[in-house]
Amino acid sequence: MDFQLSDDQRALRSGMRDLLGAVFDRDRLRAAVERGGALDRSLWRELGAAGFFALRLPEEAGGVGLGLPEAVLLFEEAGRALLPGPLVATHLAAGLVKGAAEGEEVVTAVAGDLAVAHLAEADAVLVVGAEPPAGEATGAESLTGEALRAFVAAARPVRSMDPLTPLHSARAVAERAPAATERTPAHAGRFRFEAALLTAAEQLGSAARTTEAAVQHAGSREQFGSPVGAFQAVKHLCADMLARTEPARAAVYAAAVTGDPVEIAAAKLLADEAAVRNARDCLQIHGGMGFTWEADVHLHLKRAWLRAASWLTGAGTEELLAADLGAAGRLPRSSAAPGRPVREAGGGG
Amino acid sequence: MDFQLSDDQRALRSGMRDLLGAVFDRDRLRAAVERGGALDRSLWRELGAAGFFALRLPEEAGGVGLGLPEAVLLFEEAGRALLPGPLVATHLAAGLVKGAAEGEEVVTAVAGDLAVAHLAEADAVLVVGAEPPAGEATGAESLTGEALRAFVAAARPVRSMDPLTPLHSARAVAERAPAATERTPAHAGRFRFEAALLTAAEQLGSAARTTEAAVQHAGSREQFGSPVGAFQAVKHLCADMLARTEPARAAVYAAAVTGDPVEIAAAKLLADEAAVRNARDCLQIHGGMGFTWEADVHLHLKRAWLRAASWLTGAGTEELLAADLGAAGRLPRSSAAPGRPVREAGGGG
Amino acid sequence: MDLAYTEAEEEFRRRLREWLAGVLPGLPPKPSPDDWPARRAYDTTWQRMLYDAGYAGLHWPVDAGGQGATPTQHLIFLEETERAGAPYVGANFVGLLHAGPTIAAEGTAGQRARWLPPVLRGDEIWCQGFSEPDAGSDLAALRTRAVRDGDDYVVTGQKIWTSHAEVADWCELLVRTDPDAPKHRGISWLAMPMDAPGITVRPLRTLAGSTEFAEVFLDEVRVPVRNRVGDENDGWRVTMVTLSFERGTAFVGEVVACRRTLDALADEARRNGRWDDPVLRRRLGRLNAGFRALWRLTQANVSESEHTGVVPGVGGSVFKLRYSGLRQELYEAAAEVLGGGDAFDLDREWVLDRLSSLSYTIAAGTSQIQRNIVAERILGLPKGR
Amino acid sequence: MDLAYTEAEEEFRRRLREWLAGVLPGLPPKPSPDDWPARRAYDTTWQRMLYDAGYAGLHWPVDAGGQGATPTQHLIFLEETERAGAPYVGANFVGLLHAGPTIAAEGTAGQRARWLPPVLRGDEIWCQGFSEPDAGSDLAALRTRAVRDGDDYVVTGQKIWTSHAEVADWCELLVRTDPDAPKHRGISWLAMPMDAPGITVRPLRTLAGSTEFAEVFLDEVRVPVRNRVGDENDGWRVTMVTLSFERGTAFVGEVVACRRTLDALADEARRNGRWDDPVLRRRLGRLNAGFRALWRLTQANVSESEHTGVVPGVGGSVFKLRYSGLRQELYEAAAEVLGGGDAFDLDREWVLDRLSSLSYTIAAGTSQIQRNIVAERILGLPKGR
Repeated sequence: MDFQLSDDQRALRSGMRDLLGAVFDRDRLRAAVERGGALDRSLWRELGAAGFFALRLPEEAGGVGLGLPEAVLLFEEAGRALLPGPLVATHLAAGLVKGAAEGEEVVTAVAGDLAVAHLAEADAVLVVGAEPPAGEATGAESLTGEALRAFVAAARPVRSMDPLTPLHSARAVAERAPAATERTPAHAGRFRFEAALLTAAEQLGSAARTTEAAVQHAGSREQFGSPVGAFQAVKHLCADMLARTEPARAAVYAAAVTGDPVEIAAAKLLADEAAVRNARDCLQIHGGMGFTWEADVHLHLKRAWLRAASWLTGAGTEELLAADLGAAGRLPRSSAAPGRPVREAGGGG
Repeated sequence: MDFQLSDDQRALRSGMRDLLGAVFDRDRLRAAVERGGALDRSLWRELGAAGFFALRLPEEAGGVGLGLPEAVLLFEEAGRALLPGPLVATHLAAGLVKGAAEGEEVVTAVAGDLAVAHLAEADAVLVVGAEPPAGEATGAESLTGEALRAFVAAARPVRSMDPLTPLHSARAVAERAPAATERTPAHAGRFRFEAALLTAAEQLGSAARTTEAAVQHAGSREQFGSPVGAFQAVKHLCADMLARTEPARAAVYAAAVTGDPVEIAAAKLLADEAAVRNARDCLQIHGGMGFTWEADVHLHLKRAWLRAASWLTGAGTEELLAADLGAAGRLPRSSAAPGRPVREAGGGG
Repeated sequence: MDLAYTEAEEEFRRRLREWLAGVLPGLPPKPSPDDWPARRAYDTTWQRMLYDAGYAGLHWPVDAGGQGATPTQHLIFLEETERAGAPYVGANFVGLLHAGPTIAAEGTAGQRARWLPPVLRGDEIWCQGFSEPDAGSDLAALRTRAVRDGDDYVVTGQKIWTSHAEVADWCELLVRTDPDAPKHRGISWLAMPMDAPGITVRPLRTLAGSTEFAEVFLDEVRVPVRNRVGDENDGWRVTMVTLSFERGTAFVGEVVACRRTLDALADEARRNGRWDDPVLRRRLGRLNAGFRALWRLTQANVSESEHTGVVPGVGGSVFKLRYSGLRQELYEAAAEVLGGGDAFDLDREWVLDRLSSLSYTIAAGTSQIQRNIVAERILGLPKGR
Repeated sequence: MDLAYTEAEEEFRRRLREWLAGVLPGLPPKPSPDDWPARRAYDTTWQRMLYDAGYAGLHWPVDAGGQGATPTQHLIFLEETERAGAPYVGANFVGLLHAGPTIAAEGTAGQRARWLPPVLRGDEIWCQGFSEPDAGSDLAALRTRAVRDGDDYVVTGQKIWTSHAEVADWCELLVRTDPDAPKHRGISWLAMPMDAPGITVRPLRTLAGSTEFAEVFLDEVRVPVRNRVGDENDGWRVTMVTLSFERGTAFVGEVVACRRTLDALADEARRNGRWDDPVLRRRLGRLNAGFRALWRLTQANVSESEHTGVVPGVGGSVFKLRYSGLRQELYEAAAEVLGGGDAFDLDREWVLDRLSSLSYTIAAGTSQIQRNIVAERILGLPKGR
């Protein structure tokens, strides 16, 4: 048992952090905010070149040949940096939609009645079936070309709360179940849970980032003659932020290794809670400045809310986790450890 | 509109506080704990003589002729003092069960599947029907003599978590619906809500008492060279205790004046929460000493838990309050104020 | 305890209601939130209507031009105007509820005559220059300097969180007139004309995307010494006096509005099917209990103020602590009612309100500060950190 | 990252499991919780069995008589013994996990030879005399005095929260040997024989009605100077050393037990019908997520410790903060599952556990103290109050 990142994994993570620091610094973040989250295609291609989308494609298919644990590290960095775009959908579309792996195409996804992100700029949309009962297989189908144009035309643009994520309402459209351009059987049963896990990784990155921002502010902002971080009320908010982040991190990393649906559900629930509540507390610690557009904390909060409502949502996740409990839990317990048997995870294409 | 206690009400309250200070001081409280809550009949008679049970009987029937607001003040004091016994049931039985009003008889009640308090020592038991749909009438019937003896014999004594409240499990017995000794039509539709309100008043008194105890301890206990109450973590727990108590107080007093079922449900919910969470926080503030049998805080917590599970419980109360909302809320809104019309309340006999 | 209103109170309510029913349909349409001149015009028009009908300065003392109404009448006024959908106090807020009362209590006869009538008539509006970037929770740490020069103070510094700065005529300004005194002792209160040279107003965008606030930069702004209310260096005490006009009514309209929102959420949930989720339903039920209790607590505070003449100012911290948290919970529930498809659509009702509600635990004293006040001033716990 | 266990680890698990399956059925029945001599006998018998089978002091260094097992093996040991329903460490707790490791790290060769083997064999048990009535969270404020008199210290004072005091052979005692030094500097660590004259043990009843703890009164108790471990006045550092033996495994058994309880709660709720309440059901689902994460966090801490050799002691505060709160939530949910009829019956499973769980946010550092530690030592926030 070795629950430490390998040297390669550490290098991958710091490489991604360095890359994002170079190609998506704070100025570019705020520029993206000012243009309402509209994508920078050259940045998208840079991500593609860095293997962000092709990460889990086999090397013989032009990919990097890594697995979910590595993907989770990259998505954590993306969450930290507030990197915009349908990252999860495009990553999952690598190998299915031509050009996705290279960052040449932008692929978004529609599932349930959640609004669709970045639809106007998408080159393809993955349509994921309605929320299935726990453990059941779900397929995803992709729309491009004429079918995509019809889909977009029927959707309604929404004035999005999240300035980094343009949204369309496509409820009525998705319900009419447009003819698929392409079936994607490879993803059956996996798409939704992998999407949830990668989204959880973004939440984790955001939760860690807002913790750092809160600590940084609390250590430098002075009121009543001392840094506000010297006051227990502030200090303890920060401590609770870390105490939400670290269990979520353990859950996300473990779920990436095992690929187990129940473990992914747990990871999503805890990462959602950590991202949302940490952003809230970070805002509170920033006081009035936290309420301004200029501070980045609202960007974290709004995206955390949006991600929490995506893929595995609170109610469905809780039910899945409840169904797992007790003698009636569907799968047999591992004899080696509390938890599911370790399944082969990884390769999404 | 005058939401202040009248001089008479203040006098009534301080009179009851003085009386309890004299006849149920801390020594007597701890003695009651050591005998497992077994009642002191002479104390019961003193309460009777002070009008605790006859408070709302008309003067011509030998009562005090006061109403629910005054009853709430007395029960608040009883809750503060941790006064043991089936106070609510005996109070509600005044005028129905001979001797209840005078404190000559001890009357308990059974409702739903909650354990029955003080059954072994009771001279009568009121059997209240199963939880009715919101707003519907419920009768209560009283058992004495042979029927009572049969009821007691069929019930099972329980090792009670609350050392001030001996309990019997009477689920099976109550379900067999024993023949009533006496019908109590006067209480139809009112018994359950009045019981809930008076229980909420006890919770309120307990919540206020644990706030005081926490503040007292925080102001005197020193660690790290200063009173622990100088530390924000402790200070803010105390502030939140008061912030739970005062809205609950407003809700309980208002519900006593209006007698409105939805308002009683709100009062019970908030008073339950205030009593339970304040006792929890009081225990936390007391640190290790709070975990000892010698400290009184566990007595408050255990009774608060027990009362919270009595009469209107969390789930049923929340549903009642939800049903009240919106255009579908059953009763028309008052034109004068948000809330139900002010109905004549009071006299329970 | 008697929650019934007196005959006089009911009569007051009836007359008010009749008047509202008559005038509200004739109001112009509400201006766009970003059109400040139009908002000022709309709000001051409404104030003039109140003035003409005898409702202006309802809670002000008669000798200040007010109506000298009881706290209960004020509560009824706020409740009824909210329920009828009448305009909010809006741009008149600082004049009617902060600067005006301060001048009424501490100003000279000449100052009262100059500044109070225009506030009541809606002729002039005020903004507030209290907070600074480095003086938020610790307001008394403010550093904006005022240096005496003949009959003027020359004021330099920066204020923040100033609402209506773009369209205000006057600013109630706290400045430091003695930098060497202990921080509460060197502050003075000035009425600054907003058209004075040296004032720059820069809108401050909030996370809700709106510009409800501004930063105000002051570069050697000359304010006549006669515009100082109260003694030099006595401004902290002068400002605290304002609170004595608050008689438990501060949140009446908001609590009424929250209860209306809660009813609307139940209706929407019944309509869109989410009512079938018992977790959400019971959550709305708990909110019902919470807001009902806050309404009763409001009545209790108002009633106490009416009885004793004492300001429930400290008890107001208990109220604000609960209210600000509960209001945030209300809009979290609203997001659940809307569901993932609509909760992120700024054009849907409640979505902007959800964002705005985030300021409630920060503005006018953070919840952390409120807990300090409750613990130290009500519960008597020792000062500390 | 590889959550699979190595072949060696699996082999260790297999052997342990076989051994447990062989010996557990032969154990005597568990003694009554109030019969301390019987509890001691039961626990030491079990320790002797572990010793004979080569599992005693699994995590102790080999040169201290331990097995020098890896943290992962220790995790497997704790997990398997808990899952098999083996006895807890019980009366051997202080000897195996506090006093023993301290002596192993800081004692002389003679002290190690005298005290360690009896702990491993289950011949002697230890209790802990650290806390005092006025030194709880602020342990370094302890006031029990030790005055040198020839070859003895003469010790007078009072200790509290001492488990197993009635049946212990030795007490690891913190005393103040220099009252004039700064509070952390004047403390020494002594091994006090519990049969020395002047010791009075008074059981302390908890709110759960049991006597898990005692007060220990010391009236001129003579403790030989040779029983001091470490230098005089260096006892605070000596005590802190104990922590270096904790390698993330402190709560392994408890987390496994909590997960088993959670499964049992689901089974009971399905049986009694309360599973139909989605509010309760979803609450249990959330708890599942929480405890799964704590299990994974335990593995991560153990793994980190194994890799780096560094103690995840501070990260242990993060763990304890979450765990203690979650354990209390677990038993609140248990009360809901039992329902009003059974949740107050002390003979029902989980009811006493609910009461005991109340100590988790207090004992071994309150949650308030843990938050200070996390904020100051991990996050680097400034000290303050």
